[in-house]
Amino acid sequence: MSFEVETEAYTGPIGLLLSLISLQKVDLWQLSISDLIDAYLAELDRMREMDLEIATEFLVVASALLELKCRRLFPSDEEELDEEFAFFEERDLLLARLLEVKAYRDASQGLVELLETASSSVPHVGMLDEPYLSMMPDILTGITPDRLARSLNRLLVTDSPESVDVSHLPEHPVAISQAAREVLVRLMDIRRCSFALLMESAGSRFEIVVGFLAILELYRQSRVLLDQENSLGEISIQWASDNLTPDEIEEFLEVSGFHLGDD
Amino acid sequence: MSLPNQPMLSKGIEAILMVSSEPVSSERAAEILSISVSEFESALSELSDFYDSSDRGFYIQRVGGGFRFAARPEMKEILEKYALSQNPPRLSGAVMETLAVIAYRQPISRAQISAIRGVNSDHAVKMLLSRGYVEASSRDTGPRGVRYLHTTQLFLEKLGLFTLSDLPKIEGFLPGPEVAEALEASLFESSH
Amino acid sequence: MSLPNQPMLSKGIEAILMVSSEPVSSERAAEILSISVSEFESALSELSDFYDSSDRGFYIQRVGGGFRFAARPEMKEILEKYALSQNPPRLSGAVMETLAVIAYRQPISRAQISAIRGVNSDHAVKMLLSRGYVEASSRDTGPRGVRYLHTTQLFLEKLGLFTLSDLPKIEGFLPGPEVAEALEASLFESSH
Repeated sequence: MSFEVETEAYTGPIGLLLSLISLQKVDLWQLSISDLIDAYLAELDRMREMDLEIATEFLVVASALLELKCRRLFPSDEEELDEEFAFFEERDLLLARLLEVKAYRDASQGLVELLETASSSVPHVGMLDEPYLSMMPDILTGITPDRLARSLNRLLVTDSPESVDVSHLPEHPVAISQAAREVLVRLMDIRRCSFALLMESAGSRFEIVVGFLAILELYRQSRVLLDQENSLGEISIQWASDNLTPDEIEEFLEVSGFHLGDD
Repeated sequence: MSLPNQPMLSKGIEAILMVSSEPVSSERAAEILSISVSEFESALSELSDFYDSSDRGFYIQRVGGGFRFAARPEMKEILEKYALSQNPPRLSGAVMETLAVIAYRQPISRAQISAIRGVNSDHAVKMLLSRGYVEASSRDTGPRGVRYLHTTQLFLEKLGLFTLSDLPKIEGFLPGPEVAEALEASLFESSH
Repeated sequence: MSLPNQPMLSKGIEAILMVSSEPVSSERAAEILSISVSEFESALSELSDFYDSSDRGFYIQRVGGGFRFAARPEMKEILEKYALSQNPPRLSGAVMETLAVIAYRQPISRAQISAIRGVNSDHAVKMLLSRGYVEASSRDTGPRGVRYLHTTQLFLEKLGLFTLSDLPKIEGFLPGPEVAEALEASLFESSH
């Protein structure tokens, strides 16, 4: 059972992408991935059975779209490119990628046929008898117990612990100690401030998160008081330290271990 | 060294093929028989013709960079009765697709495979490794110690190929202009 | 049931002998070919005579209660050169994995090994038996007379181990005999 989408020109996994885009009249650039998932789930529901192959096809399509959307959302430095030109470039990239995936998929069918044809030919597996057998070089030469164990581990360990690739995450120079220092310096003057106001100058969500963590840490050390009237309401932050000079703040930060968060 | 006469030569070839557990290359066989590769190949092809014309139940199969004896495919029925049709479970579409990517793009890293297929392919790669169709070679090691995968001798044998260049050309699988145009048209429409 | 004509019969015998890894008994071969044992034996002896008279490099050897193809003893010189030209010694991944399964889960039957590995392991086992790294013990005999395999003293020596308990610990879970048998049963079902 396969998720066959029938269009006039094409049937198959890439047709899935196209039909989802065209049948729903979704503009590729306005496409909401959640709409795509809804459509997909509706299709699954219709089939009443989860099919791994179909799920895989869906993921291929969804990841291609996500990649495109990401490129759209985060233009490169050379974004002064003509809008239309950029569009053509993205469309061609998607096209090339879809064609490549389809080529490998069709080629795999060719490999299946080769396998099947070849399996009808049963090979003769000969073996030398003694005394010739013992003349052959020993096959365990260079095999260590560790290699043996590794071989078995490859067979048995289905979910080998893999490290999560975080290379796509931006490296931010924002450290909690730095944020805490800024919060303290500001509160020293104005004594009381809302979280929103404090984060006004934050350039990214990441900085806001760091700022929030810094305030939580300051609260834990009783340097500030926090107040929030209702859930999701405004958070108010109040200075709870005695007047400290910048030098004293520096010293406090040292003592409180904020410097450890640096780098 | 004198050249063995023809019957002696074919006897030698038969003895070698009979004791081999894997395909024997022309180079190795020629060396054992103390003849040149071309002499070996012509003797082998004569022997192969003899098996074909005398309608034997076996033949000389050219596979995996060498030669071996194999039962003729037309004897399938008898071999099935002999319970040799113990084919391993079929590989799923995802695994076969991964195998195709590796076969045509080797050497290639796991990450590159996943990038091409658009999905994590580690499970499929593991399956292929355990079947012995692909292996991670230490000689093909990329930056940061990334190990590259390539197909094995067993892969060639299982597919009945002599060398990798006998793989069907990938160009043959590239969708034709109609498909590309239809795709392009749909992409174009949907985005405008 | 009609008797296959003579050429067809010898073709069948050749195919069976060519793919057997063990000597084939007359009874088994006759059954596969749907003929009587005496019909099989007379066809076999005719075939055997043909190999002798046409001076082939192999012959039909009567051994261990059955028949098999073997290289002619007079090919001694070539077989020696073949044995010595085997280089580089390379333990295939399949054989290594099979050896590892036996080492860590002994005593274990062939079927259990195949079940754990997910692929038929008979050839790998045969290779290991022939090299003396594992052996089938008569003391470890399971239900239905299944013989269990275990590693030998030679295996320990080759790996530089004093006892089996010196093997490195493994991370994964190696299925016990019950699980391996259940796996085996399900594999068997799914292939029929």
